[in-house]
Amino acid sequence: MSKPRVAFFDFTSCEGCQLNKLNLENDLLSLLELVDIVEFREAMDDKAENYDVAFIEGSISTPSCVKRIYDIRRRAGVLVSLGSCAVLGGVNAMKNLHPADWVQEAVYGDDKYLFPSIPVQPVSAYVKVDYEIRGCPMSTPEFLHVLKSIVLGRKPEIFDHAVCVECKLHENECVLDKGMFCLGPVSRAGCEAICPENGQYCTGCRGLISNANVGGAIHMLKRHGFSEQEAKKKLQMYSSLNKLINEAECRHA
Amino acid sequence: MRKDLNIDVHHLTRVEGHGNIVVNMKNGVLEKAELDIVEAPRFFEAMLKGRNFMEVAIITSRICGICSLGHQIASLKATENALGLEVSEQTKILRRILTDGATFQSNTLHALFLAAPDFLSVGSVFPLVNTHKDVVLAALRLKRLANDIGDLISGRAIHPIRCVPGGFTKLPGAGDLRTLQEKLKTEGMNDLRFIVDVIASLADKIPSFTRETEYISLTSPEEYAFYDGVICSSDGGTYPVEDYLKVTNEFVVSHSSSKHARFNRSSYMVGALARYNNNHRQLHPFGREVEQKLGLTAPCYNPYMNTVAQLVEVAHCIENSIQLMDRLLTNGIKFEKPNQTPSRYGQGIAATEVPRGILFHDYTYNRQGNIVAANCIIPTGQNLENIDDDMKKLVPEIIEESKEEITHKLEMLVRAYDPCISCSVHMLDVEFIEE
Amino acid sequence: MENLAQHAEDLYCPEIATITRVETLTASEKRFEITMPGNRPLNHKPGQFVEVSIFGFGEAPISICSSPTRGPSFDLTVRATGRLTDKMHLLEAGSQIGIRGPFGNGFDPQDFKGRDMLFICGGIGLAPLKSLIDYTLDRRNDFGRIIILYGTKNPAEILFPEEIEKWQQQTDIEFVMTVDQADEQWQGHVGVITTLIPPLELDVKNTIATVVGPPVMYKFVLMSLKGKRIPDENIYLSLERRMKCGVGKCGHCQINDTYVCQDGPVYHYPHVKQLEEAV
Amino acid sequence: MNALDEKLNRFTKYKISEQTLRKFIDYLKQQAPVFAPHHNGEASYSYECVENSAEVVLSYPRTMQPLKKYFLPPREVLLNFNIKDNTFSKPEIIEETRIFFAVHSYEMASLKRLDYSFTQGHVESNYVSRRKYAIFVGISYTPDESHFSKSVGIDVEETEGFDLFLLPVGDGYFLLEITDTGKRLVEGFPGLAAPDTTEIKTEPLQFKSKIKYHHNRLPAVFDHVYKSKVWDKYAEICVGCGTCNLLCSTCYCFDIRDEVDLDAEHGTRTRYWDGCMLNTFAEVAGGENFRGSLARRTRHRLYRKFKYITAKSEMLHCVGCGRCSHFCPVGISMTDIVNDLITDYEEKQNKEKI
Repeated sequence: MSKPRVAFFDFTSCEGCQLNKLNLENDLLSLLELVDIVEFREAMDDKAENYDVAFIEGSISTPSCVKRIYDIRRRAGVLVSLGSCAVLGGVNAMKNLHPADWVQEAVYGDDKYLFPSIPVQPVSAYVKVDYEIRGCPMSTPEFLHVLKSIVLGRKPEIFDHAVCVECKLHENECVLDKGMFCLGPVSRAGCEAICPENGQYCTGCRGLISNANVGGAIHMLKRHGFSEQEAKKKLQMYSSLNKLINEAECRHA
Repeated sequence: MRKDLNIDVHHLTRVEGHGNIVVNMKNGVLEKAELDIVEAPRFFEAMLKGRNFMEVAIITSRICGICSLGHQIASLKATENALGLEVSEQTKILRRILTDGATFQSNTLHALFLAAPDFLSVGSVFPLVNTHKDVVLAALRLKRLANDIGDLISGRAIHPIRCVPGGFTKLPGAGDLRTLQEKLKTEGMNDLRFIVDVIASLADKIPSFTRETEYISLTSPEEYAFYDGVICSSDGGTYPVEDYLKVTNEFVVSHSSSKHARFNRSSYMVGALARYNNNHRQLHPFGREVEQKLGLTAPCYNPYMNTVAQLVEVAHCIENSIQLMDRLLTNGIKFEKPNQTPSRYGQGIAATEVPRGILFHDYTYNRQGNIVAANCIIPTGQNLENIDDDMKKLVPEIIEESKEEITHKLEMLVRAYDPCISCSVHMLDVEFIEE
Repeated sequence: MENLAQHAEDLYCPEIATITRVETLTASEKRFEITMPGNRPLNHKPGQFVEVSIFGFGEAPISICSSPTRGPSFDLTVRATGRLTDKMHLLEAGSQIGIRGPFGNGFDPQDFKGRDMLFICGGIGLAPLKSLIDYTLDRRNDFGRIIILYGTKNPAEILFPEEIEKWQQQTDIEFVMTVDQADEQWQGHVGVITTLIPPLELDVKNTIATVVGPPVMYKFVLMSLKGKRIPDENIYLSLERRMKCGVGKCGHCQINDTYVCQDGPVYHYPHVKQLEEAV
Repeated sequence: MNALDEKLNRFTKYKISEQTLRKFIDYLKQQAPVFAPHHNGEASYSYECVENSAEVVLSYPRTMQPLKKYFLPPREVLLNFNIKDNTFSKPEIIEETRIFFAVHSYEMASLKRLDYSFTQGHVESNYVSRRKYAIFVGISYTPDESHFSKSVGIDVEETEGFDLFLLPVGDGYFLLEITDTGKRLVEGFPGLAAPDTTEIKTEPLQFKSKIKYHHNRLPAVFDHVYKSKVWDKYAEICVGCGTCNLLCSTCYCFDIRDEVDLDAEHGTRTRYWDGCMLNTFAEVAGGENFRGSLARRTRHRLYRKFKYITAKSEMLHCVGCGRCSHFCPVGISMTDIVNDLITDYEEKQNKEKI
């Protein structure tokens, strides 16, 4: 089997996911044995015509982003969206919660027309996405898992259970019990519960588990002393495009 | 003599974020020489609106993956100032070590992985794996070691987890800290010495261009300032951090989705070279050693030398973090509950030196502890006007060279600033109308 | 614990067997002939399954589709639908593959001696039933009538065309086929499988009905059989669940109080009739 | 004297101060690795290998993960394999003596349930190898609001399964010899005085029964509540996080996954704890999910505890440790569900009478 040609592209994002790849110091050489990196703007000059695998970081937020993502999809065999911005819209998408004009004006004042911006969308809103790697930033073990799976020609396992599962496997003290906020019970795992593991609360950077009981989650947070408004706001940090959250109502006092 | 020149580098590589270099000369008149920032604006103000002080650093860290730690530290300091949250000596030491680690990491990444390929005439670090394997391996070890500092103290080098208002949610174990310190002393210092020797042998690849400009950084009587200090200008004078707006004077230009800045002159420079020019007397011995080996002398007006100044800082930061770890280990690491009970509400301003230069965060909180106003001025934004000015001086000086050579030198110039473009478009400068 | 320890098994270690023949059946199904190490027989019962594994691709339970009366190798019919089965479709004869089993509760053909056999197979459900069909054909004199009803979505999905042609020619087998959607060449019956049941003339007391097909099929077939007045105790089903371990530990295949990998996949209908999660 | 006291008084026992008890832990450490409860965070406990006997917590409500983590690890490599040459090896499980110290009675009872689950039908060598030489030192405890083991028939002072047992008395403990193994352990320890002959009198009714019915009646209740509306009531607030499954001391479901190294040649087949409350647990090929709703999943979980395996093993598979309730982020209590079911059952019975 010849080495797959792999490319990385960045859209609207902090580029932390890309940096995470450059932080694979111990595995970088093995990785280069496994694949040919043919395009990676943050780290190299080369450009390629086509790629077996394209990894996309960032969300789509300008007209030029839209053109570029269509173009990449055309050239790519497998397309993988990488990180919360690409998969969910991520923190960028909180912009959509406010009137577009207000946002533009708030930053650029009278010069707002110089920099066109459209509502933030995940990559999948425009093109077919084969696999998704969530997280803010993406976790490198999961990235390697997906890459290895693609090299082997198998579907990667993508988890659809709550962060609580991994948190309990690590036997971390429950942050809710410590009086902190937490979205772990309804947020998707795959991160090895890294935030609770470090004493911090889960911010839900991987979005919600499918079939999530959002009303139940709000009820849960109220039980732990947080207001419904606060619960919703925190649920929206990464998942502001999730209709379940925006339409959720907690039916329990 | 060349009369016309058109250069358009679309999406400059090996920098963080999207920028284009556009140069336009017609009939011997330089019409345009500028760095266009085409990165999509991200509107962090929309994200911060109404957010609680406990969340603010989590969000602002997402401004930039490269400088996420710097943003967190600046953000936490601003929040603590606004809410009157005192932090312990231990927290300050830990944050200083993190700042050293972040500078070590980011400067290493830039100097050895993004800029160094220029000195060896290759397009990326990847071909060097075959031609200069030992150097690449040493560079990788160094970068890993730098990330180990972030991983150990903040839980994760990118978008740190443990740093919260008032302190840390979890502390490193003394054993782990000792192991890391030992590694810095041996492997870290050895690898850096080895690499510095290699870089020294390539010194002639650095273009000899100079343009004196204004250099702005933090300064402190106690140390080579990163974590704390007052604003210092090479044109003279120091200013309290609270007066940052008088220094930065931001303005919008049409070719950049990031705002530009200027102070005493048409532009100023921030970052490793600015810090070095202002604070070089406070370098630790290991920093001095590298400074001498690489032939850097203050004041230095060659922006290409920013990369060299970064390596000097790597040495300084390694030594500084070793010393700070000593202090921690001598005092003993004690668990402290983060102080998160505000004693007041209002405005808080903070500045921190991050790898690319001085960073300002400025928040105002209401009595619920929610953000009502936020401003954030990023180093790359402050450098943009200076880059344009450099290009305007450089292009006529090298106009007789081939177009490829000119393009290459311009790319190297921009890269030398280690611009962090996605950062630069995430400015915050807004007052929210309270609902 | 000490005396139990004597019976402890390394339950999760496969045997490395060899694929000795690969036959493409449809666009998504292939038949694999598997030979165990030393060419030993698998010693399975019709209706049992094995856990097939390919290192790096995991394991999956797959029904054995050949009769123990033929062998020593055995056949697996595999639809490419997942991580393991997709990979398996890329393997050629001579490739190695991990096998654990046989597992589960199969059919006991002895119990059906002298009875009329009615096989109702939907789609890939023909594969597990084929092990019993072949068994009854190899012991033809032990059984009464053999009636096979076979339905697929469309003619392109018909499995085992060679066998089917033989069955159609054999006078001692009543074989009827239907497709949900015909194509231009199709001249046979069109309609869902349940449409084949009402016209049958059966000695209902003496008929054993065995049903295997996709989950949606069971409810309707069982209703039709009831309409035919076939007693519940004459009906057998084979259920499909995600059996990860195959040995009654992992819990994935549990339906109410029964483990499909232990008590099934072949069930006597009265056993599962009351189980809401079964069909 | 009640039956329990009578039983306890038959064992040889020693009076031991807390200080000597910690020396006893040090002594045990010389014989074999000792595992005992430790602080893990602000108000959380976990079993850990004892490094310093002073850090062992003797009085604790419950650890987060149950003792099962030592017999069925949260993640366990089943096989190491090589993709290229199709070979594999099973990691060796060292069959060694391990001493589990300061274990509560419900925990011991849960192991009895796990013993059943891993040895009925096929006997699993991985489990048996870890379990075979385990030694247990029990300790009694003061129940908190989530404990309900008494309601499922397990006394705080239940000694079954233990080799030694500790009963707090005054400022120290009674150390009871339960088995010959326990006796042998005590014999070598120089810190003990002669056996103590004081009569043990346990305080009766340390905690009220929290389930309305005697545990013997519970399977019968479950015969009638399959279609109860109680399931929907709890499904509305349950968020399906799976905590109750993962921390349950008798749950043992698992998932198996293959993971490959970066060389694309070596890899491992690993099993992980899994749980029937998780959305994808009962999914089959083609995406059909036989327990797609939280109500059905909650019902399945409780039926597994009170009916399905119970019918075969003749033991309730809930031991009343209270982990599912205590750690539930939503605050769903197992006893509340069971009591609601009993109410439902009673209403149904009454209707039938009328």
